Amino acid sequence: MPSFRVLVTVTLKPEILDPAGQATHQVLQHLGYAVDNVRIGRIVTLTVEADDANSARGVAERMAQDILANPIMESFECQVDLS
Amino acid sequence: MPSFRVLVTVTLKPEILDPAGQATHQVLQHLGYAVDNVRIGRIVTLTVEADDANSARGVAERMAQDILANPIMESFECQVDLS
Amino acid sequence: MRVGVVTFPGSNCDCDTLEAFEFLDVPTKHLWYADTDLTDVDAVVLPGGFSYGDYLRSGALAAKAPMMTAIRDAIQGRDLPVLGICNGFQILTEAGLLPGALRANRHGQFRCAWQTLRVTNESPLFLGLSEGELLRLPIAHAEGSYYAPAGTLADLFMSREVWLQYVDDRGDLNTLTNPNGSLANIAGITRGNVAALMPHPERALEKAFGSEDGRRLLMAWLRGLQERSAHAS
Amino acid sequence: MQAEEVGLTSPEYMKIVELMHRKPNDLELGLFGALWSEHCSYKSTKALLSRLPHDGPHVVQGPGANAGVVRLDQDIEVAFKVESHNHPSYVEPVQGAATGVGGILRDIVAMGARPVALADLLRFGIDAHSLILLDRVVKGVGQYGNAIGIPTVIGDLAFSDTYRGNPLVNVMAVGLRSPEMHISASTARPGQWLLLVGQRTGRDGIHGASLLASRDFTEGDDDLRPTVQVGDPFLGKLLMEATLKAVSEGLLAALQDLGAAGLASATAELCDASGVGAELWLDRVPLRQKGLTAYDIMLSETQERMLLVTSDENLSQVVSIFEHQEILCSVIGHITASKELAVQYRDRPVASVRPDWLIKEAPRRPLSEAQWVSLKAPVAGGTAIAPAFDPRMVREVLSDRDVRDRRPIYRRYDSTIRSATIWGPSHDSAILRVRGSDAGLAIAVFGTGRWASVDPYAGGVGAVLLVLARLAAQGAEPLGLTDGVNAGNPDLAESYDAMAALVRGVADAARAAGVPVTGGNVSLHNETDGQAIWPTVMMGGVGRQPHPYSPLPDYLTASGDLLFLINPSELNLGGSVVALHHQGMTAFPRVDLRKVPHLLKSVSDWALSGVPRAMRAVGPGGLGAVVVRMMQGQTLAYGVEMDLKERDSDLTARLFNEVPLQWVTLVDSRDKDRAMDYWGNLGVEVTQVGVVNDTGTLSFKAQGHSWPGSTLLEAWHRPFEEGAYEP
Ligand SMILES: Nc1ncnc2c1ncn2[C@@H]1O[C@H](COP(=O)(O)OP(=O)(O)O)[C@@H](O)[C@H]1O
Ligand SMILES: [Mg+2]
Repeated sequence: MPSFRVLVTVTLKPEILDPAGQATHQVLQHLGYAVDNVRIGRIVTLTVEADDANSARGVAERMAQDILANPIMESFECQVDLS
Repeated sequence: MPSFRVLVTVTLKPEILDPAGQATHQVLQHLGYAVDNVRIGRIVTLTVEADDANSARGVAERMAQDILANPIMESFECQVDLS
Repeated sequence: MRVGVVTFPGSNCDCDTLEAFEFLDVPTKHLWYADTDLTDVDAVVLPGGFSYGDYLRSGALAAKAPMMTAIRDAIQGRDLPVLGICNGFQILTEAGLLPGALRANRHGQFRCAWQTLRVTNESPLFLGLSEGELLRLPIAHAEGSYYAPAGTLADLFMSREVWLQYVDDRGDLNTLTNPNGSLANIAGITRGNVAALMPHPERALEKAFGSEDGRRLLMAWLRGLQERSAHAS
Repeated sequence: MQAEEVGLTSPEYMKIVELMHRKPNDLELGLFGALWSEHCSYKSTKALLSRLPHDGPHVVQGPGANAGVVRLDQDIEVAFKVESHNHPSYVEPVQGAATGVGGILRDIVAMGARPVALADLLRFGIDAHSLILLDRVVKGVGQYGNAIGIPTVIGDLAFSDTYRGNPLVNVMAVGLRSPEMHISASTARPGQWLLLVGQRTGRDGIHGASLLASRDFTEGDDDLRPTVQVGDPFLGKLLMEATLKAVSEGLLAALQDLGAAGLASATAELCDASGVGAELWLDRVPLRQKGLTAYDIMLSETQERMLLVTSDENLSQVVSIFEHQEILCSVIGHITASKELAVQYRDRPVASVRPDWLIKEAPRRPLSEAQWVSLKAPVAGGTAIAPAFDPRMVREVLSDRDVRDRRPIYRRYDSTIRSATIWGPSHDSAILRVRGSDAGLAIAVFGTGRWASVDPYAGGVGAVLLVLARLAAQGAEPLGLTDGVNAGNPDLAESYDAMAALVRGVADAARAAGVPVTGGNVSLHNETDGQAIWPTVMMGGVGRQPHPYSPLPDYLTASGDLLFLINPSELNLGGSVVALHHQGMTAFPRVDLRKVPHLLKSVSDWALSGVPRAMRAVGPGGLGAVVVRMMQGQTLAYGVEMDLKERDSDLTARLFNEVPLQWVTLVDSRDKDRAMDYWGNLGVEVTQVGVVNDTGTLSFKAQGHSWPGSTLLEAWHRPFEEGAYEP
């Protein structure tokens, strides 16, 4: 079975407070960077065996929903490549 | 000045142990997902004001080098879009 | 001899550390992260805690504080002695003032426990702590797993800068008594006049708290300071 | 908007119209909905709770404020309270638990006290999902407590399937203040400024108070779930430091934390307590996102915010303290003499209500004397029948989740920060030194589970007595108690009665012991699909520990010492681990409350007399579990030879009953007569139950059983994922 490289990007929903982003923002500003809207998310990379890219994406999305993201505060995006 | 959306992806270098990735791997395996090489990184998104995309990328890279990633154990990639 | 203790936003062992030195009858000065004035301190302690909530990476945000720039200058300019405890260790590595990095504990959890340590190399920074001596100190951290690339690690050992290692109660190194997955069980290192450790000596000043080895360690550091300043003058 | 949408009934709506002489607008209705909710108004329990004993010689502040306060000595006062965060922790365990810790800490800070200790009291199911929730909750407690730098020094944990859909996450916080730090929410005066400090307001947890806490969870309610509140211990730390600094410099006229129902509840409570009105300018509230309505702003439960009141004269100093820590600090209104809470947004009035309508006029369930009396009625059935003793029971009990070692939990909490913890979570009570005082602080906690399942009254009594027994074992003088009541839907007679009987038990035991209950919390509607949890009370007690630097050991210290059981109980296994395993749920024994003060005093004096070598109160797992736990000390050098006169089922009942007010104490064999005289003179029964030896083994002299300590500890150390040994 071919193996696929899956990349799941998990970000806090926009309305959810992001204390880490906030503190990082504060320090970046102190250092003189003109930045805004700093948010910190997670990126999970893994390889998965599947028949084809489509089913790999299906698995990725199930995993994201199930485990990798917390649906009540986070959203996710999956990207799938042949590895 | 135009504003750019910057995405800095920070990942642990391959030789660095990733306990969170390992724990996630275990949980996924328990649930029957045929996955491997689970690694967890960080993704920092922010907006930055800059003259053009090139200088926005420059700022992003400086921030990443300076603070967003720790070169001893992490590598990073920057992506810049007009916001 | 005056010891400065820095408070970063979110530091939470700063008061314990100040009190520890007061308990040892050492004059202290409370330093604020946003200031840069180090003129009347002879040594600086970076205390434990959660500077900036340990967000992003522990120590990463505090490492950028104006006070850290001043400390870097003073290390380069006048060889300022610095002691980092727990978060202080993390800040020093993030600031590049000590080699290596502190990663998340291998088991992924915060760990609060009593831990036996061995003095691996005698250091002039800690007068009276002799090689092989065992210390019992509390640890309390989530990101205390020391890491350095192979070359750096070898250098640390070669140059006798590996200061403290996690050991079992008999003083033996083994993976079972490694509380966090540190490379080579490293708990503390030194470089030049800078030293740092993950355990908390300021919490072990009196027997009633479980051990007075923290007092021994801090006293050794103070004696080291005195000796070097006597030598210099 | 309809009354039901904010959780109000139609009679309640009619009462509002009557009070206002007009119909409320949507925002006003929302304010009533939140403040008249169970969570804010205690409508079902206020009358009941008022029956708890509140007064005592050490009480500085009883119930009604953000936390109770008792006096440790001339110069130091102790603020303490327990708080629940059950529903939020079920929805999002890490953040739910974390914000629970943050919330109770701000209650302590709102009393002008510096938090010095936390205790977590947890109840979970035993299925795989519950154990995951436990892991996440523990992570959340640690995430906040460790980062803000307050040690978690003690806790309580028990399991039962009853908590599967409604895990309980209660946290107790303890703080210290000097009497000069006295501040409250009741001292605001007209002309003073209202300041909101801390986090920017977002749409966090809106409707949390009115709906989430007032409803029972049913599958498919996802859309009603509020936006998850995220805790920020970093900002929490800065906020705590700045607030305490402002208090210590005498710059604040009044202080109130923002908890359930956010700004609505904080302003209403502050105004009502102070007997003043206020004008609020919501445009000045710093927001985290665009598009928030006045309703959102008033009811948001964004964490890490405090409401300050200060005079014009002190305003700039207060502002500069917060600016120094880079904390947002905004004047959002001023105190008026009008008795009106007038809210403006976008430069026009959007609500006008009287604070006393929101607070004092909240509907309350009455409690008649006859009802109060009936709560003590004995329960029928549920008598425990002791099974014949089987040596395998020892490991069965030690490995029960309610008894086994809690280290996997508490090692994830920083218990030594602040350098004041002399005894931490491996003991039955925590002991802290108190800077500036010769006395230390003893903290003991215990919550019911099995004990209140059949006879809630007996369970409530038992929880109070075990907390006091643990303090007494250290010779600590009890100063006050706090109670977290967790139960089902109060509108269902069965759930209400069970909860009320539990409270009556707490009241009777506390009154009998002469120890006041100075504050607490109630969490109702812990009910899923019509199934209520066992009524559960989480008790916390604080005591004055006269010799903090030399606690009386709770482990074996010398071979040859004699083991005594103080006040051996009747042979009643009711509600115990063994009864549960062998028979099912049975009624916890009722204790004769008349002898409580004498026993507690005698034990406390004994602990201080210098005669005993060690002592420990009997609790879950009974005498058997206590003896094994006393074996483990530093090493396994010592063992115990037990010499019990009971046989067969009586032996089971002797070893494993969990009746409170029993203690195991150790004395040097040369002090045997002194010990017998001491207890004989006091008329308290004691029996010798064993001798300490140096075998590292537990043995039963008459029965010929013996277990190496390592075997016993292996059972006791069983991981939480695994079930108990089955004989
Ligand atoms: N079970 C209880 N026993 C005693 N006092 C209680 C109990 N529950 C609540 N109280 C008291 O009622 C008051 C209001 O409680 P609560 O709304 O939880 O306060 P806060 O919003 O400050 O946390 C407090 O003074 C609290 O101590
Ligand atoms: Mg409050």
